[in-house]
Amino acid sequence: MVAHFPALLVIIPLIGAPICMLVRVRDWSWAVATICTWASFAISWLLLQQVISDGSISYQMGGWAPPIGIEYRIDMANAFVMLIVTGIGSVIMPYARESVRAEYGVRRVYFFYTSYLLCFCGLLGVAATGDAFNLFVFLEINSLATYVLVGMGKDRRALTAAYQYLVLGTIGATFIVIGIGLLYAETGTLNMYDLADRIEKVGASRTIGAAFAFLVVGISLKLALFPLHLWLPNAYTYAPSMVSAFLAATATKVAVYVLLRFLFSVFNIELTFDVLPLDYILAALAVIAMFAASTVAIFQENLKRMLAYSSVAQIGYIVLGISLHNAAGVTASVLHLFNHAIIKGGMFLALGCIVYRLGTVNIHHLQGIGRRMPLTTAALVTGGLGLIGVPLTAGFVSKWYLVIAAIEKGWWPLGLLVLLSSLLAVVYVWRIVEVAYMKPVPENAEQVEEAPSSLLFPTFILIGASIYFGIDTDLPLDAAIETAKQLTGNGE
Amino acid sequence: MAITVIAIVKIRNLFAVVMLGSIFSLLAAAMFVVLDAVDVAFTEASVGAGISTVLALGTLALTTDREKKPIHTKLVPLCVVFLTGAALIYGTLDLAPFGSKNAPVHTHVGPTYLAEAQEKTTVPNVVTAVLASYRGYDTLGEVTVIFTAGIGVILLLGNWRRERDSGDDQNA
Amino acid sequence: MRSYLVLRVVSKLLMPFILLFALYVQFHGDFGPGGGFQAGVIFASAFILYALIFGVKDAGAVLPRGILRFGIAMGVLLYAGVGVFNLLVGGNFLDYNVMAKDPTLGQHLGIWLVELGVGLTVASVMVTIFFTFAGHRDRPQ
Amino acid sequence: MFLDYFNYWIVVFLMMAGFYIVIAHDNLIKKIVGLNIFQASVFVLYISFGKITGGTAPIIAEGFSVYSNPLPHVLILTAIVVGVATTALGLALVVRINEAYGTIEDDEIHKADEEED
Repeated sequence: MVAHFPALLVIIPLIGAPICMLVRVRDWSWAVATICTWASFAISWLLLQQVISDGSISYQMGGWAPPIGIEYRIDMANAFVMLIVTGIGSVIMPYARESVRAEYGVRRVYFFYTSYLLCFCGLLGVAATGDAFNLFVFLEINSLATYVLVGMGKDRRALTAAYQYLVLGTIGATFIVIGIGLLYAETGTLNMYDLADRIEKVGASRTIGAAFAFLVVGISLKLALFPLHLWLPNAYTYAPSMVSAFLAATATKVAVYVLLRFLFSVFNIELTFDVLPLDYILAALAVIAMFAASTVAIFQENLKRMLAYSSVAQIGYIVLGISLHNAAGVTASVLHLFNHAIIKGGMFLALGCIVYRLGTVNIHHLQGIGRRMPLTTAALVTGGLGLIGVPLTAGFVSKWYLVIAAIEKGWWPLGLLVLLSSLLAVVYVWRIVEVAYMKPVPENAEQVEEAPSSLLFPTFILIGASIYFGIDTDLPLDAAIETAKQLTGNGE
Repeated sequence: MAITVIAIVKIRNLFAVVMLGSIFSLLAAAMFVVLDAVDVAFTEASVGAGISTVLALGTLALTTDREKKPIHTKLVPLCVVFLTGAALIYGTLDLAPFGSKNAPVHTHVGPTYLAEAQEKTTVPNVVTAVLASYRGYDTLGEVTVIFTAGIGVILLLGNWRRERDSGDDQNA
Repeated sequence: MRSYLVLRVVSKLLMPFILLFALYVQFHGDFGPGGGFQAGVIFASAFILYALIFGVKDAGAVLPRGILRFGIAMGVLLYAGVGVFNLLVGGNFLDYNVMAKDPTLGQHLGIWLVELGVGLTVASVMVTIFFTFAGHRDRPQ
Repeated sequence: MFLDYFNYWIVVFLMMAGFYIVIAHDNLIKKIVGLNIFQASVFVLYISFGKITGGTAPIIAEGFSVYSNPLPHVLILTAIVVGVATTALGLALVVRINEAYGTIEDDEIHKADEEED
């Protein structure tokens, strides 16, 4: 059975989805979804151990040897990313039960969990596959499920957000298909590792260049890199809380992984960064994202929207690390990917608790929330400290490595810019603190209790993890270093 | 095909636009036949010209069939489109000429299917063999995509009130 | 639309042929163009035609929603189930060679089964989507 | 030279026309139609890669020895299905948007949202 883990990881949620739809009883469908998520988490944990001890694993779908058949290739990079995805999913599922019931009514719930499982399965499929076209197929499973989940929000703007995401996401996916098609026409293969070999032989032709450009633009749309981020704030703001948390913590992270995979594994580094001035372009966009999105975040009234813009800014940090394209930079990126997933996931869960009690996250309605829901607010603010990068939080560790990497590369002004943009994060987190603790509770405010423990507990697991990994950095750091070694070593 | 597309850009009556879109699909299907892809042509004709059109017409019946705004050429999108098109044409310049036997597509991977598919799967239609066996996992993904779309449409448009009355969901 | 006698008779006459053609495409996909997906669409189009002529309500009586939803889920389960079965009897996921004693026979069986799964899901989803769109208009506001 | 690539360039033109419809138009249904055209053109591009001059459809039969490459056909079959799934979902969203806003023009929806804020 162990040999089949790479397939099972993706297949379990895939089979869980129709079962979830067939059982129809709300709690059972929730149970099916939870069990599938936890099983995937266990498998991805075992896979990571296996990769650490034995190196990368190849699994041949249908028993056809690649490049004839489709191959799953698990190495450090995707084992780590899948661990993040399944881990976040596992924490969120217990939360989902109450939260979904409150925000969502009771009637469509089993379809909701079906969509969630499909979304989950799509993300894992994208991360696990070693075949370029298979990546597109699973990307679309994930995207379609995401459009559905976003469209389930209560506000009517959720519908337009989903539509906007659908159009932009499909354009992105089509760009990726064009890129893959050009690569295929030039090399005759779809397997990523076979592609890497053959691209090296072909060298820098105009077709490869164009394919590369289309792939990067398409993936950037999916990961919401600065000028292409327009779909993200709306989608995160109006989606149900549990969906916002799951998406914010995982979807863009997998897109980052895909970018890493194509930049470093499929195209070799020399081609990527020497022929095209991509490092400068990415670095410039990343810096703009860090500043512009953080500034916009400061002026948001809706806290979910504020966090969404903050996500765009955080993606800027991750991409900045990639643009340095040395081992230290990629380490910082992967580390930040992990830390940001935990922090943002935790913060969106905390906001979900507030929505559960108050029905709104507009900053004007949250005066004195620190006294009304002390635990939730404490979680939210602790997460905010992580976003700023205060020492002893996970956010500090990854920003530290990012600054070091920039200096190592000789781009020390970038390190300075990272610090400066963190000040902007101080401003928007301070706005939350000010409203939550400094303002009096409005007199006509209705009595609210603290969120129920089934919501609070998962929130605290993620927030607690963000502190824990700020102090004991071994696990993510080792994984990040290994990943970076593997990715940057491929092209040399 | 080019004329159809330009007409779609210009015409404001959405009914006509949808019908032209359907014609476009049929023309694409004809082109697939010319290019030896009979399976694809079959699918494109039934899906692009059939199902999609029926659905679009259904949507028109539920909404409206006039595009309100007068159409004027917009500069920014036009620039974006030209840039993308130029990049694509630039990309095709290094491709093997159309129909060439020596293109990498025809020397790597592809011929293996043609050479061994019938022997190993007993299916003479190589497209079916590759679809269901060699790349069967892709097809599983494809079925899942359709499944997702079905779930999504039920969730978005389903008649939930009537369903509760008929006791469809035990927990309702 | 209920008064168009010619349409009603013609469509009733056409129905069996369309369904037959769908089955032909489904099972002849190994030898000629076609396969589960195309067959599913044709199969669905027969019911869409029926719904257009006789109204969605009557068509819904022929194919109740419960059966359709069951079909949607079963198609995916059948496909994935074939894969898991192969995995249990010792092959890789979706490795049809191990399904029968003779690998080529196993391949043929596997392809036949998964095409059936594809056809089932596609037909049910297409009919469901159409019914849902068409039934949406008269839903209580 | 010109004839060698003419087929590709026609496809590029169609593709870009579809892309233009998607990003320049405000009407939500027209955007979906544009998306369809954009994708269908990409499909033609893929199938063009697989064509061999003088080849026939890849169904093994006696009397033919040159077949076009089946792999692009398979990929595009999958992509067509993905396309129709996206279309169905997009149209369902359009119906719901029309119910919620009473319009399917992008700019009018934006106006309605701004008034609400």
